[in-house]
Amino acid sequence: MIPLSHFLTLGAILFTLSIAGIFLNRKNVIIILMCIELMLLAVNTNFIAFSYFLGDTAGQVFVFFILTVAAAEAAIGLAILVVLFRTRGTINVSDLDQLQG
Amino acid sequence: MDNLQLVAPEMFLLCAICVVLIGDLFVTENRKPLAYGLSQVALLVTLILTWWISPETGSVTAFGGSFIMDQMSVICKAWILVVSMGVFLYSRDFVNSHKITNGEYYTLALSGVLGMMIMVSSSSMLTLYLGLELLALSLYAMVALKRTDERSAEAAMKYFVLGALASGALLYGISMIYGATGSLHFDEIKSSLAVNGEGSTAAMFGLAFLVVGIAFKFGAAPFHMWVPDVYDGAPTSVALYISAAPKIAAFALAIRFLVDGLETAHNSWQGMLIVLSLLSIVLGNVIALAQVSIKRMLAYSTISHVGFILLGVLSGSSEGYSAAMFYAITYAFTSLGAFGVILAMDRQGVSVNLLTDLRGLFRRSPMYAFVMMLLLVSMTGVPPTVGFYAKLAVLSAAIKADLTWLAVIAVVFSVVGAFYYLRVIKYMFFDEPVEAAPVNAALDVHLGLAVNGAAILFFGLFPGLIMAACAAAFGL
Amino acid sequence: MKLVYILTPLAPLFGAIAAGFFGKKLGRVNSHRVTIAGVAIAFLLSLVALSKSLSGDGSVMFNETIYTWMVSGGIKFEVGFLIDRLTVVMMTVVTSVSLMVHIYTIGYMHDDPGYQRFFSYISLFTFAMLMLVMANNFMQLFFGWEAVGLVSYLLIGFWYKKPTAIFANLKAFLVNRVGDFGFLLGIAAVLMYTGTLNYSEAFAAAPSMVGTTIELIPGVAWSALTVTCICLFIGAMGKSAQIPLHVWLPDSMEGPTPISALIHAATMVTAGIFMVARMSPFFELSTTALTFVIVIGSLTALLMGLVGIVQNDIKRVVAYSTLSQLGYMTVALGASAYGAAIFHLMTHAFFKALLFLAAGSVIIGMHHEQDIRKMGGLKKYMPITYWTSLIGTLALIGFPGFSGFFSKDAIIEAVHYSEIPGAGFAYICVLLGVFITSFYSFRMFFLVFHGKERFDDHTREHLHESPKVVTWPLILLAIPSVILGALTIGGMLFGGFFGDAIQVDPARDVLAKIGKDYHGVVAFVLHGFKVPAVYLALAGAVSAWFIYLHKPSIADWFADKFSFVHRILDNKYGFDDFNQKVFAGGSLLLANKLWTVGDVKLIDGIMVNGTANKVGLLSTVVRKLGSGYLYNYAFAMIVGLLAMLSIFIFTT
Amino acid sequence: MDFKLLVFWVFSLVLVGAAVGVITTRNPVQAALFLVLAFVNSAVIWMLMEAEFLAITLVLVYVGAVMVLFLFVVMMLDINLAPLREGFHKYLVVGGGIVAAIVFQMIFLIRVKWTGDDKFPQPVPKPAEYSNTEELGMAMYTDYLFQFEVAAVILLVAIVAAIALTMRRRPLTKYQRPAEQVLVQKEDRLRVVEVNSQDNQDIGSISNAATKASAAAKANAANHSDNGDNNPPIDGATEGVKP
Amino acid sequence: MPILSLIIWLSIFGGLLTLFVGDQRCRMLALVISIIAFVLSLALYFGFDSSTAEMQFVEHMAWLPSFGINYSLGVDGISAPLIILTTFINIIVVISAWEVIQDKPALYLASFLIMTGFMVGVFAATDSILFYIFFEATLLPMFLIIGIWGGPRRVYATIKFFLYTFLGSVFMLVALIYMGSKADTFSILALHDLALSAKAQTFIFFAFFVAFAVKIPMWPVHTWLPDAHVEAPTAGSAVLAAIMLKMGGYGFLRFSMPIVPDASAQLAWLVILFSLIAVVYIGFVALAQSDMKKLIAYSSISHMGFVTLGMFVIFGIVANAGEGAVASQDSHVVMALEGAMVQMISHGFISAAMFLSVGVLYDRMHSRQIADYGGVVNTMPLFAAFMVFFAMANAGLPGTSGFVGEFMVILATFKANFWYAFLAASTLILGAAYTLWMVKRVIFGDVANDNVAQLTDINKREKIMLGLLAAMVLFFGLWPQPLVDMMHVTIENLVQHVTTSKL
Repeated sequence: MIPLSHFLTLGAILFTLSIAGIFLNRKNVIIILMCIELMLLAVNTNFIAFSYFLGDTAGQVFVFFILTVAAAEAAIGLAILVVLFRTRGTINVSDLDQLQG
Repeated sequence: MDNLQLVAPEMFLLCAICVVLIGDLFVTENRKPLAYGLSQVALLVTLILTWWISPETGSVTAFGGSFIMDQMSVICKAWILVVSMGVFLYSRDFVNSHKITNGEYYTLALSGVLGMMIMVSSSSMLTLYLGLELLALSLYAMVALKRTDERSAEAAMKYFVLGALASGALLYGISMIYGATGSLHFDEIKSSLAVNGEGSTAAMFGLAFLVVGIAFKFGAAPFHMWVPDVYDGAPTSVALYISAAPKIAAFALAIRFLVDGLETAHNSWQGMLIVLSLLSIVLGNVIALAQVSIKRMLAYSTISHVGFILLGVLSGSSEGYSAAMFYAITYAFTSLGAFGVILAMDRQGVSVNLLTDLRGLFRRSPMYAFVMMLLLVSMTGVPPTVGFYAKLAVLSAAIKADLTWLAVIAVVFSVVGAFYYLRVIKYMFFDEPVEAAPVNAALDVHLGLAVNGAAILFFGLFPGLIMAACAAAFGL
Repeated sequence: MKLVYILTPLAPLFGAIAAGFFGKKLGRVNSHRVTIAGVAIAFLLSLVALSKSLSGDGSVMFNETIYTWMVSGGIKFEVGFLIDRLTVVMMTVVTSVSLMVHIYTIGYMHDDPGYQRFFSYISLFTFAMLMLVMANNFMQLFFGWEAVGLVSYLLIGFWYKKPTAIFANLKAFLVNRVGDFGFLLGIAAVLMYTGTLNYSEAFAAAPSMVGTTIELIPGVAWSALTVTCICLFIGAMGKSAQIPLHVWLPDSMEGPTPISALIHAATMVTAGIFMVARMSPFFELSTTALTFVIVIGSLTALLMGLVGIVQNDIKRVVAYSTLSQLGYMTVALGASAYGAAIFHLMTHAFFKALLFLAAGSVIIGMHHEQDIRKMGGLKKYMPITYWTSLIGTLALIGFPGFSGFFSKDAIIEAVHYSEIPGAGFAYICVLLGVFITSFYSFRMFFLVFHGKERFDDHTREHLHESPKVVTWPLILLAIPSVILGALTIGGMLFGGFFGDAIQVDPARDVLAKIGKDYHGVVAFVLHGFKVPAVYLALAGAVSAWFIYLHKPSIADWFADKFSFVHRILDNKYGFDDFNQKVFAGGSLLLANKLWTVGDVKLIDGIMVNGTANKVGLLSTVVRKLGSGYLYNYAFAMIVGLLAMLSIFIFTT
Repeated sequence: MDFKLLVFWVFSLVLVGAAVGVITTRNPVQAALFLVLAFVNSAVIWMLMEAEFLAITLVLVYVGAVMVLFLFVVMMLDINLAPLREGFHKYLVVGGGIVAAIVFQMIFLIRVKWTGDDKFPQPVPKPAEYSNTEELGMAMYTDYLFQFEVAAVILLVAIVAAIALTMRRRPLTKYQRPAEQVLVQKEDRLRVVEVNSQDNQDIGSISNAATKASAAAKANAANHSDNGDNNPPIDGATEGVKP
Repeated sequence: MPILSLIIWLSIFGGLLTLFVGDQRCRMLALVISIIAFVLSLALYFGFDSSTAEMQFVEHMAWLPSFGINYSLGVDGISAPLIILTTFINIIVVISAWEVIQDKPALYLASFLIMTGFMVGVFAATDSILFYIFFEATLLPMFLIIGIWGGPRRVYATIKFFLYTFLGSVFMLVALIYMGSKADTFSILALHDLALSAKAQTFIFFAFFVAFAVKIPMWPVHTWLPDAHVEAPTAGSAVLAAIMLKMGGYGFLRFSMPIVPDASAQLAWLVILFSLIAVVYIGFVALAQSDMKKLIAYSSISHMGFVTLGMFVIFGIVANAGEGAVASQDSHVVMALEGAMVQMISHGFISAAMFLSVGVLYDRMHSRQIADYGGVVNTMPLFAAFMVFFAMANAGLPGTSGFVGEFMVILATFKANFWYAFLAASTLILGAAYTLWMVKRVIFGDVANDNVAQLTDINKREKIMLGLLAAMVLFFGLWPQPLVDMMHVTIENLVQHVTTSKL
């Protein structure tokens, strides 16, 4: 049998990897967006694991909504990315330093 | 009460959003103000509805306990709506003159308001999360709404990435708490934690992530990095929007999670909030000193004020919560006015970016200078403005919680803060203007700012009016 | 009688107010009329008080509170009068001299634009001085004390355009303030140990202070009485110009001559003497304090006389003579011969006023030339001045029979008899002082009135005797200068005249010892020839004649041979230079350093602006945290998250 | 070893590997593909937890829609690949350290501090007729009705935002104006012209007028397309004059 | 009749009204309002019952019930004289601005009127938070006054002024809240009876100390004052010196000493040390000044040193009184406190007068440098008379009010320690030195330059202004009894409080 902590550990590792991705990546904003998706995936895994072990649907429902929101988020994120690319001609993370201090 | 009846304000607002969205498509260019008018009417009606259906006392829940209507939510909603009306009023001319797509601006702004209303009224983590995301997504889009401006796009991108990171953390926390308590509803979480001490470790584990999410929403250090960049990069009208009502929503977010849900874990989150509060007050005030851009200055000032709000929350007493609420409400109002003045000045194609752009405002338009001064003085926390009572209340709560040392540090850095507020007053009053033309805002903006300034003073003389409501919200 | 006492000081005050505030409206003549009337009334009333006092038994005639200034913490601060023999003598001296000076002023200040102002000031001075001498408590004493200082300040600087005058008045005020500083502490001590400011109550409580000690330096116990008395005496040193606080008096000669006569010779400077006499119940209880007094007094008497020899300004010579005479009085006080001190004070007031006014008369005649080297042979031009000056000079040197003789001899005898430590030294000093006094007095007298005429022809043409309004006061003052001593010595010194006003420890009541041998005026004069003083005085006069009239080259020879001594004397022992450099200069230097280093650099520079700058610097550094890079922001958030987790882990 | 556990290990290892791939690869297309791999793997893991509906949704929605969207954008933006910046490795050490610390703390908390496994016994197997989809559907449209609505609003906002941000009217594009087309009257389109057939010159003038009218209409259209929001005069949409 | 409220709100609303009537009519209106306020405050004197230490003219109204903050006013023997002083000085201020201020006179006068209201509030408040509110609120008008109408370095000065005093007062706020939470009330009188541990007392003492020491100001936190004074317009300096500094002294009497008596006793040496440094050190610093206003500013600090000295020296006196002595019956204790109070009132008149005198010169020559003057008496004899008179008062000459307080304090101090008195009495020399030296250089001497030669003597307005002040200086110099009578019982009661240990 798979204990709950396995799933949680998996979620934790995924989560950490995704945040590592966010700040290790210096080149491409789009990969950062992917990392965010990955992070949500980790959270979803957590939820489903709890839902499964608790025998409670609420967790799965939550995941459903997270998926919805994630889709919306991806849409807006990409839209912003497009705007950014149009105005700046780059989506290099290191180039986003006009605003500082 | 009927489920639907309870969410009537939200439903109405949703319908109004659709009306504004669609209506805007079908009106001709010279009747664009329609969107503005509709939005204002929508907010007003929502406000009336909110009062209409608010329960006399206690709380009423709906939708299986995931939606709650209590004193706190009513007050917060009312203020969110009032502040948003002000936001629309002040930003109208800016939106028009800066060619920001009109209908979308109001649609998104109203959606944000809807998100905030859902946030303050939620009694389950799911509702809260959805409300939060609704607000956040609207804000991301609004920041980028001035599409030709690269600063705006950059700010939006930063805001988006960091916001997503924060909401990811928040979600992770929610998942742990859900796992530990088996419920998404705050009241059940609370009772579960009270009964079952064993599960609390996981809940606390989740708490750390939760606090990250809350702190980000507030803009508390070290999760504050987005604040100055977004204030700076976003169109001023959007910065105004972000700086005002969402603070109230963030407060509600904190209260819902930390108090409604995890009050038994007060000892655990108090330590975290102390760190946040301290860092916010120190960093906010210190960095604001070095700012030359007025929006960035206000951003850092906001961060420091968030520290004070957290100071009230972390006291862990009803007094503290009501104090924090008072602080959040009045701060939203103050910030509204401050940006309002900047927006009013912005109109003649002269953008107001630097602090020095305010030079000689007193000689140009004394009324604006005075209003701005009152607002800044209120932010400084000098009586007889309302800002003083806000500080008094949170300090009082902190001291009662035996955190006198924290209060002392807070006030010392508020003195540091006084410097940069004074510097603005200095520019306005003691320096000669570069151009002599008076600020020429529309009559209603003029009036609104006057009322805004007067209210700062009025509530400075009679703070009891709001304070009593805030106290009542927490059963005091 | 209460009304009389109240009116006595108020009459001059009224005059002062009238002339001061309404002088323009009143005009010159009316101004001097009203002030002179005020002083005349005061004089007459003083005489009334004097006569009543003389007819009494010498006990206190009046000791009442006129009005309560303030009551604080049960301590009464009042204005009240204590009228006894000591007071009436002082009142009479003050008002009479003042009256003379008022009259004299009409002539002396005739053309001065500040005519009314001047009258107002001197009337005000009379008021202040009367308040001082009539006081029955320390508060009022201090009030009068400071008030005469103020008027002195105003009068020395009367010619405010003259840089030397406004320098002198500031100096006078400040040096006086140094004295007042001690005086105030003395009063504070009295209040602390006796709990009252009223004379009679304080005096009554004085004996209980014996044995009380105060530790000024931890571990060293001082007698409270000694400290009190020395503090009080420091006040007297300031007012009565004792070494080292004498420096203001010569400079004060920058004021108009009537002022020099009234304030800086006859009355104000004697306030210190009066005060110590008044405080005799305290001083008598502290031998240390008396020793201090006598040493200071004898030093003043000798050293200041010596300086008088080398002065060439006519008024300065008189001024140094005054200093020297004040030294005599102080010596008398130190020897517990308070009566003698007051007696000398009285006689001195008249003959010194006379000398000053005579000097003023000369100055008028010489058209404000004050250098005696540029005079000579004035005898034939100004006979009245000449004769009155001679009387004054003889009185000053203590020529037998003149008033000065009696008082000075009494002091010398008193010192001779005194057994208090320092009396021996004092005796030598006062004896030497007699010779010196005589020497410089006649030096001046001869240089001014005899010998060659050293002035130019223009001066000679206008040289004539002064108007009546000047000469009459001279004559009027000359009379008491001659006879006053003889008339009053018996009564004042040996008849228990002062009654309770002056309390002397019987063990050292030197006057009583002299009194045993006193057998009338004539006997006293004859007795005078048995002691060295008279011969010393004559010797001084003869040497002055020899050196300055007979063989003037000797003076130059002396100046050459003893140039070192001459220079010391010329520099007045360097007191002025020392004060100017060390106190004035040092203070300014210290002030500048405290300001530029302490305030500007340390407090403002480092503490205040330094902190502000540090915060600003911190700000510019910390703001770099907002690098603008997304990954840095995210990184900060992660660190924050780590912190939150750590807090959680380490607190549970 | 339990089969399920084996499946878990295999898929989760691939999942972690894919995740590492996402964050380390320089090529966004590769990253997207790694992400797809991760999604698919986690769908399997979700299956292990009997969340069939969500697993399917994940594949359909994410892999099918969202990731395609990502790829679209990647392609559209035509981003050139740049080498990793200098100092990346230095940063990696610090960043890696922090990340390691967090992972360590999280796992420590989950596995050591919070021994919640006994608190969560293995769930009882569901009956055969159990439908995960049905149960979710039931919950969704009853208990979570309100949240469902909110989610709808979120999607609306996303749509509005995405359009508002990205849609741009190119200056030379011509648009139809349905409202105006509908509102067109006969008089707008048709002009009856008196024609004098005998006069050649008249004919010439008519044809002249017709060409002028059509030229004007074209100019109008061009003008209007400059600024699509302009409200053109009604007759601007005429198609010309019929002779 | 709620006289206190009337004075406060009449001034504040009067100020607002002044702002709105415009620059033409504002002067007359301001004058009328200030006179009415003064007349009202006279009622405090005539209706005052000096036989009781109770608060009088009490007003009480719940204001912020959730915090236990009340709008409660009242006066006793300590505050009533200060209120009257405030309203009096306000009249002088209005007169002084009459034709001098041409730039936005309405705002100028309004600021002063509003500030007067606040300052009266400070002295009248019997609720500590209300006190704090008024205390802080006064900063703002002053900030504007210095900033808008001030001299060339006004920005530096006014920000320094604001931050300095703000920094001081925030600590007090924390202390007040702390005590409020302990006592469940913010009533000052209730705080007097609040039991506090030694440690808490020490902390509270320092919190208060910082606030009031900055305000008074004491060495070494005094440097804002010279800057503020120099840059402020004449009336601003006058009010600053005459009233605002008194808030610090009042605070010590009202808060520090009775609320934390044990800590005060324990740390009295510190305050005394600072006070003596103020007297001596600042006296010297004043000597070095070349700017008249700066000189007077330093002189103010030095004089205020007497106030704090008089207050805290009582602990030394009590210690010296020995076992079994009843402090409240010790004449020196009472005298020291009364001396401090009298010194405050008197300094109010004298410093205002000095600043206004300098202002009179400044209005004519636009210079405050001593070196630019000389021989003013030749062209302005009447003014010179006033100036010399005020200078003498500043130097503490008997017969002027300046003497009374210093005299009392020095007399009382002697009982605590000879050297305290010794150093304190040195002001006799230093005070005279810097004041009269300035007078010598400015007033006396021959006409220094053409500018001085063209000076015109003071006009009727200035005569009235200086004359009023001179009259007050003289009055309290010749008859301080009414003043002392008014405060006597209150002071005795205070002594009782201060000398009763709370431990």
